[in-house]
Amino acid sequence: MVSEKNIRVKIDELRSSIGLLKGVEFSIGKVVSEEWLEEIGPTQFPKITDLREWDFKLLQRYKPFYMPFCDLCCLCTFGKCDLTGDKRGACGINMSAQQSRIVLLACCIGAATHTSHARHLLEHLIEKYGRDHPINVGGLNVEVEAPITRLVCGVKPRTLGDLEEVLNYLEQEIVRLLAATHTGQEASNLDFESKVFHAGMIDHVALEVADIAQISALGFPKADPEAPLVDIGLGVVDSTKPVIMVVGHNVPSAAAIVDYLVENGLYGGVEVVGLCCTAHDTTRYNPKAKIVGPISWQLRFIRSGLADVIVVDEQCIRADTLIEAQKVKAPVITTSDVNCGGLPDRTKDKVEKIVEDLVLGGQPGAFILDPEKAAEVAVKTALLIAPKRMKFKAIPDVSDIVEGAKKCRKCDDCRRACPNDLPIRDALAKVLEGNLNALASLYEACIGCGRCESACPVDLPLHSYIVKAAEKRIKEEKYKIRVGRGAIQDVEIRNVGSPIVLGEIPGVVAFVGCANYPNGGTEVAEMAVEFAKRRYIVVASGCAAMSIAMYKDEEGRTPYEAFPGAFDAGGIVNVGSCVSNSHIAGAAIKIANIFAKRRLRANYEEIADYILNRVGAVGVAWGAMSQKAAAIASGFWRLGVPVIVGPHGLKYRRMLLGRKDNPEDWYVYDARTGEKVYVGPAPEHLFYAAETKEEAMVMIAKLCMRPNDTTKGRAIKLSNYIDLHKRFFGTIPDDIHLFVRTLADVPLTMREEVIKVLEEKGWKENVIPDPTLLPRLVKKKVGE
Amino acid sequence: MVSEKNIRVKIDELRSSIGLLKGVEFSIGKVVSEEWLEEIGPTQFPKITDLREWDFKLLQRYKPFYMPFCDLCCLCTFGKCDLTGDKRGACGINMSAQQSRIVLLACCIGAATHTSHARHLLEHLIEKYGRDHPINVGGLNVEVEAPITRLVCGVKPRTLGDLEEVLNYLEQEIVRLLAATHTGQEASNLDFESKVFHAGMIDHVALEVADIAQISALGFPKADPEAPLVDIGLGVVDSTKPVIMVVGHNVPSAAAIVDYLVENGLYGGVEVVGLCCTAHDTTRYNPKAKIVGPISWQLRFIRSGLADVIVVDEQCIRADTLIEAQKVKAPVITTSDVNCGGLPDRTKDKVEKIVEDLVLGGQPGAFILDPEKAAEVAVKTALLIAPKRMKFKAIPDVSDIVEGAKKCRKCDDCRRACPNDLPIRDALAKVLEGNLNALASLYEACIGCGRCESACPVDLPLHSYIVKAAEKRIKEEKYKIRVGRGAIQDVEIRNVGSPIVLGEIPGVVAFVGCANYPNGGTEVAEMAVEFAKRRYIVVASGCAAMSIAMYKDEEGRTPYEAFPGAFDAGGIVNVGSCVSNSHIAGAAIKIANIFAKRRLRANYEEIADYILNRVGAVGVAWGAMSQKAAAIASGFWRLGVPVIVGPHGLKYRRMLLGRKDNPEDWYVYDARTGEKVYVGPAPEHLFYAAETKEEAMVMIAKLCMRPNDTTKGRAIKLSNYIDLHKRFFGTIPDDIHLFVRTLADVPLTMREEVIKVLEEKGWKENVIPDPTLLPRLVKKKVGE
Amino acid sequence: MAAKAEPWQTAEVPGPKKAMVITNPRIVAALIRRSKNPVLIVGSMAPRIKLSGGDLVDYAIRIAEAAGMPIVSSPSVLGEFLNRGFRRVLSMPVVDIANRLTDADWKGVENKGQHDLAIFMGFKYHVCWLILSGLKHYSQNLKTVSLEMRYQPHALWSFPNISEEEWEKNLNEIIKEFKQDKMILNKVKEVKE
Amino acid sequence: MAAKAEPWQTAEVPGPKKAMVITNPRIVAALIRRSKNPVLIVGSMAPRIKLSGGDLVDYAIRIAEAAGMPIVSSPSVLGEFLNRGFRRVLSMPVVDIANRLTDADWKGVENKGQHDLAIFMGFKYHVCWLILSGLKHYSQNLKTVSLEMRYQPHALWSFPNISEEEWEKNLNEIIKEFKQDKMILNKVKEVKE
Ligand code: SF4
Ligand code: SF4
Ligand code: SF4
Ligand code: SF4
Ligand code: SF4
Ligand code: SF4
Ligand code: SF4
Ligand code: SF4
Repeated sequence: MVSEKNIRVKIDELRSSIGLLKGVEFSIGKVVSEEWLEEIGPTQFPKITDLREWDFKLLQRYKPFYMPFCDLCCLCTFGKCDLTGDKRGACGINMSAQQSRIVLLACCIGAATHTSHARHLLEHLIEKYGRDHPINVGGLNVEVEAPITRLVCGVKPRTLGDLEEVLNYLEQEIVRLLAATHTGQEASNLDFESKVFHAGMIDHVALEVADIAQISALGFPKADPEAPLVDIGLGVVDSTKPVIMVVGHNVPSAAAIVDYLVENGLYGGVEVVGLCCTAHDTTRYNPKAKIVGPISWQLRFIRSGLADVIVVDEQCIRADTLIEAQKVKAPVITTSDVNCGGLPDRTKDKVEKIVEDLVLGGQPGAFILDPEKAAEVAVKTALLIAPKRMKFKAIPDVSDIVEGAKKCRKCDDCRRACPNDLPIRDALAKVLEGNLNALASLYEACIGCGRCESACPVDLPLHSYIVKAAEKRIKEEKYKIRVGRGAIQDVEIRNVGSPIVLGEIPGVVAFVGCANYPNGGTEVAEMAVEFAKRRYIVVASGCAAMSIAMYKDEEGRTPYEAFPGAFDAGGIVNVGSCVSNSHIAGAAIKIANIFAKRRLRANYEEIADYILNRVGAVGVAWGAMSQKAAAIASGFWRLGVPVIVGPHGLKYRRMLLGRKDNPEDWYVYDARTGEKVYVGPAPEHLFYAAETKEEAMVMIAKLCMRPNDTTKGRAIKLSNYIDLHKRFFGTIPDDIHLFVRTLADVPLTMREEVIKVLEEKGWKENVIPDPTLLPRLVKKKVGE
Repeated sequence: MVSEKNIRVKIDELRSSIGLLKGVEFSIGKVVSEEWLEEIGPTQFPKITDLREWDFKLLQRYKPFYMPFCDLCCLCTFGKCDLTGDKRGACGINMSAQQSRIVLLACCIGAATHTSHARHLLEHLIEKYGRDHPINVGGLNVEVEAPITRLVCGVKPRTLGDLEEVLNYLEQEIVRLLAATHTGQEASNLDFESKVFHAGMIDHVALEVADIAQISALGFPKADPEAPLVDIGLGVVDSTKPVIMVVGHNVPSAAAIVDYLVENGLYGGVEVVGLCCTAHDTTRYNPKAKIVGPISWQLRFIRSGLADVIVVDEQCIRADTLIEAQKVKAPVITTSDVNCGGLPDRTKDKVEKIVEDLVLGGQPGAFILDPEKAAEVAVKTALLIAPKRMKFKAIPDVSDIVEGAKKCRKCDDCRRACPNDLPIRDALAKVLEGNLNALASLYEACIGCGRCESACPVDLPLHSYIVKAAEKRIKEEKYKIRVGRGAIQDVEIRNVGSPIVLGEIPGVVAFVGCANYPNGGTEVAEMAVEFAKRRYIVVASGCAAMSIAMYKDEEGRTPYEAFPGAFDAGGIVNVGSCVSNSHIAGAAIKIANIFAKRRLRANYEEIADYILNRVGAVGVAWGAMSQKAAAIASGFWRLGVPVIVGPHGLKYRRMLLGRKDNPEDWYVYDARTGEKVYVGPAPEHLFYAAETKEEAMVMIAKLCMRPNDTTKGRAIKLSNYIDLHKRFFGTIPDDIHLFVRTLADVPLTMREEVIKVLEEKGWKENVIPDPTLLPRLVKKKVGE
Repeated sequence: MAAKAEPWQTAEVPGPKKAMVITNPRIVAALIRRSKNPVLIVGSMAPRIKLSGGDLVDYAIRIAEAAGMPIVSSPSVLGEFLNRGFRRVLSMPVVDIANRLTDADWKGVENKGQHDLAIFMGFKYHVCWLILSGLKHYSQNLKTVSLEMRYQPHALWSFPNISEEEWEKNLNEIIKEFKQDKMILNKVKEVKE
Repeated sequence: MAAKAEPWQTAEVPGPKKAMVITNPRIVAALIRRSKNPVLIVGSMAPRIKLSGGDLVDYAIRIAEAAGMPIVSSPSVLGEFLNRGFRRVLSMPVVDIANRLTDADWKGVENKGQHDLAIFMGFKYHVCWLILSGLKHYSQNLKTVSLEMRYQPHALWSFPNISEEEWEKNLNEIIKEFKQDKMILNKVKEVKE
């Protein structure tokens, strides 16, 4: 209840030092919280332990399975400690607690990153647009403008200024959570996991704050299903112009570049291209900007030499940007205090002097904290340096590759360093046979990390070799992406609420997160297209939303061209950058609130219980790699939304797995009677890593089932599950008896084969309850 | 400038929604900041980069030397990445940046721990004593009540409520700093190091907030040089009584236990004994409480069975407390949301029911967030369970040890797991020869971590064997410690300011931090006594302050009995718990402010420059092990105070080392002339790990030298340095020519031998400047 | 041998407890023989790994049949087993089988109780690495064996990093061991009859 | 040998790059011979480690004298060297010498320029471990050799974990190697004269 308390501080000060301003108390209270008529729920500004009971309910069913990424703990100088098996560290900690502690640490880092991003963005926007600038994410179409904030904090922000108190709360909680990771604090792995959920919830609020602030102030598309299509791909850059590349997540400097170009009539003459989420947000700001691609494109794009100036803000920026940029003689401007890059602080220097130093003085870059100044420097530098650089590149010629291949020692160190175990040495051997195809074929699965190069004892620039080999293909990398639309409209929620909850829209599948894909981004696009065709609602954000764009159907259409942008069955909805993930969680919450009329305000448990039991939503983070992704995922878990990751996601070192073979885990209360009813393993897992795309797709279909499905809905979901299972695995699933409650659940077209399974398994009919895990929601107690 | 901004929030809200309250703006501003007349300095509520220039000055001279604790990075699922040598990770990071990032992460955890500790403590105290409760740390004796807060934040807190805004700022900065550790953020190791300094500075403010709040509200000794002496040691516990053991750092539950006992006339009948900082603070609250010892005593004390109930709060609590307590049938009460321990939340249950469950129901423990309730449960449980438990212990008999020794497989796994490489197997072999002495002799160097037991393939309780073997000695562990006095009085500062700055008091040596000692706590006591005898000012806190107590001179006096508690030459000053470390930094700051009349308010650089160049203070964290210790150390670094750690401190993975052989590193400005003047390597290092106590002591003496020393002062410091060097190393140091500026610096009694060295080294006379690293402090520019 | 028994992915350093190196394929046969309830766990890469005598699915079937043990296959490989006429197979995501293997009360793939030996093949390197890590730490009564071509340090037993040829030879030898067993058994039976 | 070349402190796992095992003391002699500017770095534990033929200070002196190289000693051991009449010694905290060894421009202990070989003995295990880690990562032109009794994985060359007897034998053999060198050299000189 931080906010309230902070307000009280002020009041007391007034009272004690001035005396006559007592009445202020009520007025202030009113501003922040009392103009909103909805009754306040039980968990406003929840502290770590306020939702512990809910967390423990989830953890009871979805038990953590730890796969330690290291046998050791090295967090303090008592260590390193060997925690193998049942050993304890010098502080007494065991392996489960340690692994969950590391997960918490990752989620704290993730939540801190989003929160401080929100804080800095908000500070900037308030400075520019004023504290009173209204929150507006969709005009009259979006009345519930901040579902997560309302749910968690119990406040309804009306202006940018209102968001500051929310951030105060988030910061306080993150600091407390981080404290729990200190040596000699939390002892129980389950309590660490509960804190992980808390961090995730905090993270979601931060995402929402950041995105609604920028949507409101910067004129981003406001819940627009028909947001424009923009260019994306390495091939879309017009290399005849000076090119400014913006990388990161925090849009102010990129927006300032666009503004400066527009104001000075330079817009047509300079290309602004983006990487990662800043790219999303730059196109949301101005759809003439172009997107190069997700994080994994950084190295190849810098080395392509196309960028004349590189402006980085924060998050997902390669730490060697400066080194790589120097190879192609492109100056780097750092603009954020979380990534100063060791560059001299030029914030207070004159623009002309900085430009001179960069263009003529050969200085590698500058750190400029002021977005407007950074923008001006970037543009002026780009204009002056472009003719000098002549797109100087660091990509080798084919003859270089051949020479390199001759030097190869066949040590396989490159492959052993490659996260995707790519057979680089073998491909190089083929080069000597005059064949570049093997090398080119690595391009799709190469995430552009550069570890192969670091490992190579003869220092071959192997990633560049791959890029060069795939050059033709790269030039064709021209696609369309729909600009991030932001929130989901209330009316869209109203329209799909019923079919989702009743199961007739088989599910909402959200493709989110980073580009650490095991076999390249195409897999994400293929999954998205498949589920859109099956009339699921497909939503996407961040790098995943970009990867979906980079795919063409037989007719040459990209998914965003082939499918509508509406939040409806068969739509593919790009919500926007990573912070726009909040609209995905927000949509789930709004279904409970707007469609089902559950009270939202500070009513977390009930809403999460609703979503877990009724909203068939699944998150898929196929290439999740960051601590932010970990935090986002845990926000979804607490809200009752399962998350599927790709095989690299195992490195998050723990899954939350249900046991469908333990019937006792799958009982809920029937809210009508208070009885405990078996509802089957729906959803079966809360956090699950799939080995393959096919495995993920079948699991997506399965995890969309929820206890509340109507028979019609369950039949549709089952038929998707069974159909995908048969298609990919060749058989009917052996667990369908767990999902058929009554015979009406059985898909008509599959009746015979399903009944056969049911008979084999000795299936018995079950009731379909009004499901809840919260005894307090039972309307009538058993025996009453 | 967070605070100001937050205040503005309120004002705008008032203005926008009510309209007529415009005048409030001034009144509010006045309350928090304008009643303090001192002119505001350049860095109020500094952001990460505001002191970057100062940091880079320090880092230029004291360059980081990294000793990676692991070749890998495993922070995200791109990894693990091999960063050996010049390899880069998948995110492009290199080893230096990675190591400094981990240091930053540790310092963020440390600062978060102190900040959230301060936050929770403050919330509790405000609830109990009111927001208007005045800050009072020493009455009229302490006018500068919050030197760090004034220096950093530029505010002067008058009441508990005033501290909340300060915490808001700290939380915001920590979240931002933590964000910088995310994959793909900061790229430069030097910028990471600057952020480490920032985290340290933030940490110091948090320490101060926590301690001045509790001193003010709980009636702790107020800067009292004659604070009472209390019992400390395993032998001081009266085992005939029910015993409640309190462990941790956050005193409210321990204080509530004392209150409950007093109010119910039970005080004489129940022993309250403390471990770690809660012990310090409990004795500050009520000097009848007793201290068992530092963190390393936890396992042995629990196993001794003396404690009937264990109440843990937060920080430095063994994660296996519950498991160990169950071995001796003692219930555990957890009282903090950062360490719930997986126990059922009984906060809302009735006291009697909880007690029943603990005493009769055999429940292992309870989580009770309300300190008063926890206190009542603890006392009632202790009274009821003590007769049942009959001090049931988990310490073996000698015959058990003999049996165990027979089972030993001589695999040496115990020794290989022991942080101090103790020869346990050899000692066990001696047991079979009927000799327990070898085992007993391990006691002193054993830090009680229990890793040997975890490692033993035949599960021998080796730590308990050691404790049993040393039983006789342990029973004699009865010492006296002076209760933590809190702040240093302004008048003490006034008295010693001149002799310190001029060098006549050769230095202030602070023994701080944890008990991860290489050869036992006696070394700390010996060092403290030596420097007190040499008329340095010795200060101490936390576990180190306890270790100093556990030592007796020939006459059987403990150091706190033998030396006065005044902040003066030859005093040994226990400031208190870990958060009381703020008074040590505060004293250095107050010397600059009160003695030298340097402006304090938001004037960080000037004060730090003053301390670095003039105040011969050195921190010694001989057993530092925690992330908190890392944060505390970095707070000292930014302030210009060097820190020495023991050999385990190398595991912090980087030192900040000066190069005395590079003369160009040791120039300062002469503030009188603006000329750059060579001043020698004073102080030589900023962060240094010593291999041995002797090495540390010589280095302490050396690091106390500062450029501003008068010739008389330098002569005194040199004579201590030379004397210690000769005593421990057998020779006169070979670098004294670097510290002799004029012949007047040469200690009279050592004239001959020193001159000989000077001649050998081709020494030349130097001037003694008015030293500063800040050009802006130069009164007259060269050539003016 | 020592240098070869390093993690294949350079950075996947496990910690102090590392797999013993299978210097002789007979070790594997012996482990299986001594096991009361072994299971062979086959990953999604199996059909994509082609050796001269068939792909890894073929080898898995041969080993399972020779040693008489059931297979748990990653879901996407199930069809391959069924298509080749192998029926003693249960499909389960690898995280699920691993999770169940840590539960002392689990009834096993054929309802005979918890397994005492789990043999892995056909996974992406890091997937197997992590799954075996989970089992190393959390199923202390389970023996784990990696039959992958690359050293899997978290297993109890693993081949070192070997060549494809060596690998195939080893797999064949394991199968041969059991065939000999069977021949001997049959002979024993013949004699007895 | 492999199993013995594990970190002595179980948890001090280094990472992918680990010291080569000195299987024969001659390797050390060869490294020293090939070095242009070697230095022997002796830690604070040296006087406390007693072998049958003297303590580790004695051995350090013998090795340094035999091989003709200077010693950098931890400050607290300086007196021991001087008392025993060894003068070619510089006292320096181990972090300082390590820090200097990473600076390509450093002039070395005897002003002959940066060293190309640093040999360590007489440290607490974890101290040597960390110092060698710093050097492994940051002085890539420096060869490091540990002569400790326990395997030091961050060195370039190290003994495995060996017994005290074996250790002493190895140290003696290194010394002998150089004595032979000297004898040969003397003979060569004699012949020449
Ligand atoms: S946890 Fe990570 S950094 Fe620590 S030892 Fe293991 S791999 Fe290395
Ligand atoms: S936090 Fe605990 S387990 Fe980790 S290194 Fe420190 S003492 Fe060991
Ligand atoms: S850059 Fe590509 S090929 Fe190289 S290691 Fe990374 S993913 Fe593998
Ligand atoms: S690391 Fe370099 S040398 Fe080794 S196989 Fe790969 S390309 Fe060839
Ligand atoms: S943070 Fe960077 S170095 Fe660390 S694991 Fe991730 S990609 Fe690798
Ligand atoms: S409990 Fe003592 S003897 Fe055992 S490992 Fe820890 S320090 Fe060593
Ligand atoms: S670990 Fe246990 S068995 Fe091994 S030497 Fe130590 S006491 Fe003996
Ligand atoms: S000094 Fe260190 S170990 Fe002791 S209580 Fe404080 S932080 Fe904990």
